Amino acid sequence: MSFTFFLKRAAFAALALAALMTSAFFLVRLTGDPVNLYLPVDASDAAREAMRVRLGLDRSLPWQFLDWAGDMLSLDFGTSLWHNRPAMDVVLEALPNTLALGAIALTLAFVAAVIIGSIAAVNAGGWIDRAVNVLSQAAASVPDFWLGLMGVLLFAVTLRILPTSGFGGPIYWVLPVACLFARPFGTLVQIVRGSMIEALNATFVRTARAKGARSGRVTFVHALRNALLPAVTVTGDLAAQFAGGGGVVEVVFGFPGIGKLLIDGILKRDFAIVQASIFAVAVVIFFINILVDMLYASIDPRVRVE
Amino acid sequence: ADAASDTLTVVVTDEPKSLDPCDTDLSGNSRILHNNITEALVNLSPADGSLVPSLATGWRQVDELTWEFKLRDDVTFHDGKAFDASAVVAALKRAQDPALACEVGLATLKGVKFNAEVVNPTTLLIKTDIVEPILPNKMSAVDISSPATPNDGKSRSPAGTGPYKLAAWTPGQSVDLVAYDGYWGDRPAIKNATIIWRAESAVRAAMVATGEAQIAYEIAPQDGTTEQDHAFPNAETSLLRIDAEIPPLNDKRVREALNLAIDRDGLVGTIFHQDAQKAMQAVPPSVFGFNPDIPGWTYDPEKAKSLLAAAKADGVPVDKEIVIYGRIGIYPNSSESLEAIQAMLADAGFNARLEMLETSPWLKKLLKPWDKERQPSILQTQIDNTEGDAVFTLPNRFTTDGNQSTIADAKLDTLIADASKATGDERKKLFEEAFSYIAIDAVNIVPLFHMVTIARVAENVTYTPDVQAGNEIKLKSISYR
Amino acid sequence: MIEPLLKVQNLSRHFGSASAPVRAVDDVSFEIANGETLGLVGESGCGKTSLVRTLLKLGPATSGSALLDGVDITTASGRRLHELRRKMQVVFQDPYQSLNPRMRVDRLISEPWALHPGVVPKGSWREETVKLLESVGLRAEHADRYPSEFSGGQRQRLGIARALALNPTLLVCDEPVSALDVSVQAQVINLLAGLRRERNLAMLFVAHDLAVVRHVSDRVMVMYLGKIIETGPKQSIFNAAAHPYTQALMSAVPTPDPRRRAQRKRIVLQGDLPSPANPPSGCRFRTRCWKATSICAEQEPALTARTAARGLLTACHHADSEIANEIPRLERT
Amino acid sequence: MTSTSADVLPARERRSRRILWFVRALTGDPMAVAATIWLLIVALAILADASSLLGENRISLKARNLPPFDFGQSWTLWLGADALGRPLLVRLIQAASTTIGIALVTVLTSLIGGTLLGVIAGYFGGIIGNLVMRICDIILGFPTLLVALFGLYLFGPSVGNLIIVLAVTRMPAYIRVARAETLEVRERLFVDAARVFGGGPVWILRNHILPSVAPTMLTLASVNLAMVMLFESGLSYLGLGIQPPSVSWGLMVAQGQGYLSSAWWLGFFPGLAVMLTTMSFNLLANWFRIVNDPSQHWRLVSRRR
Amino acid sequence: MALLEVEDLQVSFVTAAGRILALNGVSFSLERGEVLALLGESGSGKSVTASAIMDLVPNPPGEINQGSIRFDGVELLQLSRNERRDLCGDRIALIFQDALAALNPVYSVGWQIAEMFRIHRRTPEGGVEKAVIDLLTAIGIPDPESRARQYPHEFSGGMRQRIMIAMAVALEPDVIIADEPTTALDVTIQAQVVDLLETIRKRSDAGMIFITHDLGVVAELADRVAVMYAGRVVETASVFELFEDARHPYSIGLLASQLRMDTDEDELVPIPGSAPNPVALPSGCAFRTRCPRAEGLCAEVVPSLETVGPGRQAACHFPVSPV
Ligand SMILES: Nc1ncnc2c1ncn2[C@@H]1O[C@H](COP(=O)(O)OP(=O)(O)OP(=O)(O)O)[C@@H](O)[C@H]1O
Ligand SMILES: Nc1ncnc2c1ncn2[C@@H]1O[C@H](COP(=O)(O)OP(=O)(O)OP(=O)(O)O)[C@@H](O)[C@H]1O
Ligand SMILES: [Mg+2]
Ligand SMILES: [Mg+2]
Repeated sequence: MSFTFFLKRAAFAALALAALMTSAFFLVRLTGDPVNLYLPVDASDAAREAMRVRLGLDRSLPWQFLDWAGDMLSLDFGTSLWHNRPAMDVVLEALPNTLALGAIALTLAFVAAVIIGSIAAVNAGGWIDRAVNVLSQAAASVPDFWLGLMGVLLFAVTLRILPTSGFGGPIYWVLPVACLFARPFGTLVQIVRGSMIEALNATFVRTARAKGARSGRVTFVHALRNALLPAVTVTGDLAAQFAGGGGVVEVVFGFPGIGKLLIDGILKRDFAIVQASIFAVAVVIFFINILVDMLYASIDPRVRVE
Repeated sequence: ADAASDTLTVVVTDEPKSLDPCDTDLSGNSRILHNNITEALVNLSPADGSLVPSLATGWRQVDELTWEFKLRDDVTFHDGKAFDASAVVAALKRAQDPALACEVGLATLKGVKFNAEVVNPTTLLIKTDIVEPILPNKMSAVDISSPATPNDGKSRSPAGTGPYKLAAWTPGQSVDLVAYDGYWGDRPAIKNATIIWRAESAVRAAMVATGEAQIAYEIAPQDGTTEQDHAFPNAETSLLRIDAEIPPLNDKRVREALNLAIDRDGLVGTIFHQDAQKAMQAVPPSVFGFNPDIPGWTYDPEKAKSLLAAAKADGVPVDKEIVIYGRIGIYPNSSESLEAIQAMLADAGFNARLEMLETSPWLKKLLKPWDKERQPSILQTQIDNTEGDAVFTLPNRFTTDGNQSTIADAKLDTLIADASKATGDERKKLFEEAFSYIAIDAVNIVPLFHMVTIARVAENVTYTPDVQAGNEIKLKSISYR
Repeated sequence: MIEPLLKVQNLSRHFGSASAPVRAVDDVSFEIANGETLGLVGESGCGKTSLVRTLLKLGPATSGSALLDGVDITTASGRRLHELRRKMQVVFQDPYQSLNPRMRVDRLISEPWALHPGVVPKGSWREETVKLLESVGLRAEHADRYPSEFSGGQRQRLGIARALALNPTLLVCDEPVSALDVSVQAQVINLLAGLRRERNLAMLFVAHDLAVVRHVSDRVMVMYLGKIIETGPKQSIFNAAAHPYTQALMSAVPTPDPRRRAQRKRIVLQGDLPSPANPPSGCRFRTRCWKATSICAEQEPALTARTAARGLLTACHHADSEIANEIPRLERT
Repeated sequence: MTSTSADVLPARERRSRRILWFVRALTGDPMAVAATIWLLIVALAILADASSLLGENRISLKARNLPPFDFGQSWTLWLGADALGRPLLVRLIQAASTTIGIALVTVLTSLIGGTLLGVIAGYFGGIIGNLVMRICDIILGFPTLLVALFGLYLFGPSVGNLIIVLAVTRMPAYIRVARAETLEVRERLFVDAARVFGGGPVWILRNHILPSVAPTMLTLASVNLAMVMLFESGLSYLGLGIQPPSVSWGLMVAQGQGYLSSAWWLGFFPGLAVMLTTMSFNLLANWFRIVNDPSQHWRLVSRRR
Repeated sequence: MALLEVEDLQVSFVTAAGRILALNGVSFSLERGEVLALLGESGSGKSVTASAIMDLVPNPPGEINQGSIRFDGVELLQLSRNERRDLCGDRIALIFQDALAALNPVYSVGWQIAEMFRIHRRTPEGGVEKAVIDLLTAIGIPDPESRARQYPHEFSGGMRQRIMIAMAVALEPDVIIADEPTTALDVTIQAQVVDLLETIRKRSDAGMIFITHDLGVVAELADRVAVMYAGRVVETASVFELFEDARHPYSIGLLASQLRMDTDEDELVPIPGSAPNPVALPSGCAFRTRCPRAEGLCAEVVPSLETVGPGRQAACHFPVSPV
């Protein structure tokens, strides 16, 4: 991918980001005023008004917007009401956790799905295929939060081999990763299996057989690379979703990631946090998309034409 | 945890919002700070609510508007600054600084101007602009932080005089405390304490079971059934606030019927913990001004029906839909309790609909101003009174000007105003009268229970939570067996 | 002189940006008289379909005009276009794609009537459908089936029946038999020839198979890279073609007679069709032409009569020169 | 050549043959059979509930958290009772109507809206098309959960709003697919043919494009049905979706979370129901795809020999 | 003994509509250095025959029910999977109709040709590279070094087909099976490709099965012809005999319906009707419903492939008598 192409995309993404942030600005403000949440119920009206003035919420929305836009341009995302700290600091603490969690779960899911999906496709119609099909459908259909709760019940509360929740060493990652793994895994197996079956029936695979290639070579050299594209696309989409946080799963496990931060931010009307998170997530998604495109081009030369 | 028996892990519901000593009105903050990191001039006795010395050794009322405090002289803050009268002056000033919007200033100290003067390093005068008969009680909520605490924003690294100092606050994960070597009082048995937070009661309970934590607070009743679970009254009273201005709820018979329709005995021991006390008024018995003579409501759906019928005969629109506004997670099982109550009201002939709200919209319903055209409603709420005096409960909720008050009754207004200014037995009598008036004449609440909190304590730890455990973890009183 | 049915003048169709256009059809002029069949041949990608689509107003003309009965197709719109559409119908190449697989035959055939109310009253649609089906050799009960239930040849008959529904005066056939099986091709060609006779249809018959064109056309037009390089009556083209490309094209068609394979003189062209986005200068065929000289690179040959053959117009500088005996064969490596 | 010219069957016969083929194809896939049975059970349960055959399920605090599999009790209590003593089975059935009802209405809304918008954007392109696609991009730029959070906070968590929010967040997927399909179908020869006959845009959209796009959209919808159910459950779990006293499977899991260690069945069964139903929809969608793809037919029939 | 002998081959497919006998007893043989044209309409089973020889019949849904395929005296159907694979590409090569689909889109053309050597030979890498360049040069690709690094989509249709040919002949196989290698090409390109194929084949004196439905190409190229109809070989003859003196009514019909450039006769005689539905083939002779000579017997007895002259056979109860 050429540099100018990258710049063009970046410019386009910046425009989209501006639109996104603007809509986010108005949307969060429409969710209501944080003042009541941040003052004791017994606080006086004067105190409430004072806080509104302090936060600039007394001014008309267009003025607030201009102010905010100015801050944004100087990359000032404001101070978190709840954390009493610069919002971007808080976001940047949470983001790596989420990214690590998503990356681990997705990588595992992708690798496992490619292997298992390929095996199923090679044995299409056989009992292995059917077993894989049922298993992956189940994995694709399981609500992640429920899986999390049941995992806690079984492994933490009953068997006591894993911690219930929290954040720390590798052992704390097992259950959250497992929960986030399930659905991508199920979906990807289905996709790999489908595109592998298609690839295995493609004429070029028949060519490879006619050339005398044995089944391992046919499957993993000729068919797989062609079958990978849809899986990469879906993984990219999933990665973009995960960048927004493992949402519910993070809540279940009290995992300090961006998803939990966002949900808390909205519950607590912490505008700065919400906006900073959206910004950070959008930037991450931009890079994920670039990465996916690069992967795409390296897998399929037909995509290289800009 | 057993290996490092000088370390204790406590699990609470939420991460503290700040660790600023002037925010100790938030229980999440004060649990970590109060009497662990920072201390106040006086403490309230958990037994009877009486005042006991803390950083102040003695106090007296000099005149109507002036109190004098004698301070300890052997105390230093965690940051090495000496504790003296000027530190108290600074802390009090900081707590009332409108720019900081301290919780203590906005709630406990609200409406009164406190001016402190240094007499000498161990003597302090506090003057008020109006009569403040319970000034020492209020001072029990004002934690004294080091004079070096910055004034331009809330602090995340408090320095106090308490037995523990802050070791680390890892946002999103934990707050770590370590025993302070220079503490003026007895050395605590536990050297290191870690406070972590989990939103789910079941998880918190499980963590003590699995050894991930030694103390877990706010266990839901269904989990709080083992030997390790201790229930303690937490100074909260749950109730339903009736919006008595909107028909049909403006008819007293209808409001009485609401009270009669609820089977409090059925709720206790199931949805509410069995140690919860049926309430007749808005404050628990430990509060100064509590009226023990108010009769409790008995469950009598038949009578409720007949009251409704009578009201209906007089043209009261009793069939109008009444909304029950609940708040998600206000206490354990809060929505179950309202589902049950809604069913009970329906059985008694009410047309009630339940609406569960998240905190922010719920606050909109709780606080004035309200829409003129609003639907008749009752609102789930709970009132806490840790300061131990009725004045912290009544004016805002039951006077015409109160920002959460659904009642506008001149007689009650004067009663409460007089009581607030009075002292001693007079004060007590007037407050009792006010509570009785609310419960029997005004009937604008459906009192439910004086609530309990359940804490789960690991078997190898000695700790018995008391009535103040909702707001403090007295770490220095805890030890391993 | 009577006006021709279709008169195309300097018609061009370019794709892509104006700065670097793909000249799919470049400055093409021809005429079709009433009842006449004009065959159009050319290699894949030479612009046949683009020309057809422009004539059918499925895409805009870049420049030039095409008058059908005196009305310019390229500028017509609204009612006038709608009227034009009645007179001019099309049979597409791919019978599998040109019939909506989700429509039953009766609906497919009556679609033109629904769009042109008044041609056939709704009450007699069924009757007329059956008549049309029978005229293309299908049966009445076929009206209730879906296209997928027909064979390729039958589908192409459906396509023809539908094209005839509005009783057009000009039928444009874009490779109507290329996708069909050998034995079926003959059926469809016979059908088209018969219909043409019965209805006095004028046809523009596009194909890349010279044998097919030879069978149906009165006149033939050869296209190369967006240009018409030779045109003339069938006899002249097939017996006295003067353009090297036409000659090569004809010699490349294999003859189904094994006895003759030894004596055949086959011209095997070198290389592929150049890109229409960047055509060679001068004569477009020069890059593959064995007669090419320097003039071919400099000057574009005009389409004019260059030999004695009756009515034959050729766009080649060397049309009359006799260097054709140096016909190359593919190098044997 | 796919000719079947030999014998012409009357329409009715062909239809019944087709039905027969569907039945045969279904029995060729045991998982699809299982999925069908499960969905039928769910549908019957919903019907029974709607016609109030199950009777009332009164709160009975004495029966609070009654454990499951006590077959001595009335059958409604075989899956235990919930925190208010209501039979869990009956609650599950009530929740089924909400969960599946919401999923159906949502999918229908986004299917119709998304298809129309996508087809229009694809067929006309230009400014309208671009505008539609850019709005899609923005919606997709927000994490899905966030759009839902915003929507529900803005408009309050009611069933209607939940449906709107879910439909809006799902709509871009439909728009994109419908647009892509339209771009492809638009170039098909039969569309050109219709234009040569004089068909205008509306005619072509209605008679050619929409019917051609429909099968893909329906497949997408069937997969989305499952996704929406999961999503609604997730939102209800966060306290944003269905509010008590209404009940949905997701909400039941959420409420069951408080009883994780004291009454596991409260959260277990509704989660299981979500999973089985989602899986059934997915399996059937899968099966449907194979049935409609002749190149995969052998999967369904080969084992019948 | 012939180089390749196919006898009574039967292949079936399971489809939604029912079981299809794609091949219903196909027999023919191929000598070394001979070009055998497999002629027939679409769906007559030409490609399936090629697949069966190359062990490419997808299973499921396809299955070889009976028959034998002998190559160089070895019964292929009795070999193991991997033994068959080793033969393919090395000694028997296949060229597909649609080169764009048949080349792997994600690997460079050079890589795909080189793979032949990697699979079957232990040629050192440098040698492989050289061999690839030589092959590309041989098929007339200009600038072979850089073209070898390009991908199939960067080539024109004719070039792609030539690359397919290069790949097939890379190891100088004994038998080349070309499945309609020119059908998708223009006449001018078709001439290029046919020329190339003949040149290369002659060089190694390989036998070739040339699958087509174009009588012109057959006349140009073939030594012998096997005409297929509905999964059977209905006639085999030398190319001259077939064009001048076909015996089977279907062969005759096919010849009559062919458009030709060399005669001016105006009326084409198509075969009436259309190809039979493979699920419900007519009883007896599959062609009888379209056959002008059909009689009662044809509906009852399937005609077997009988010798009707020296070196030629026909499957017809009432073959056209010799001229
Ligand atoms: N929509 C389009 N955009 C850009 N280029 C096009 C378009 N349609 C056709 N072309 C180009 O115009 C040229 C002529 O194409 P056209 O389809 O008219 O050829 P043709 O003679 O009909 O070929 P064939 O025999 O393969 O049908 C080709 O080079 C093609 O790539
Ligand atoms: N994978 C398959 N599944 C089902 N049926 C098949 C399959 N492959 C081939 N057939 C059937 O076998 C028969 C013969 O097909 P084959 O491809 O050999 O025809 P062909 O003579 O090569 O035709 P064409 O000229 O179109 O290539 C056809 O009826 C076809 O439908
Ligand atoms: Mg064309
Ligand atoms: Mg074939």
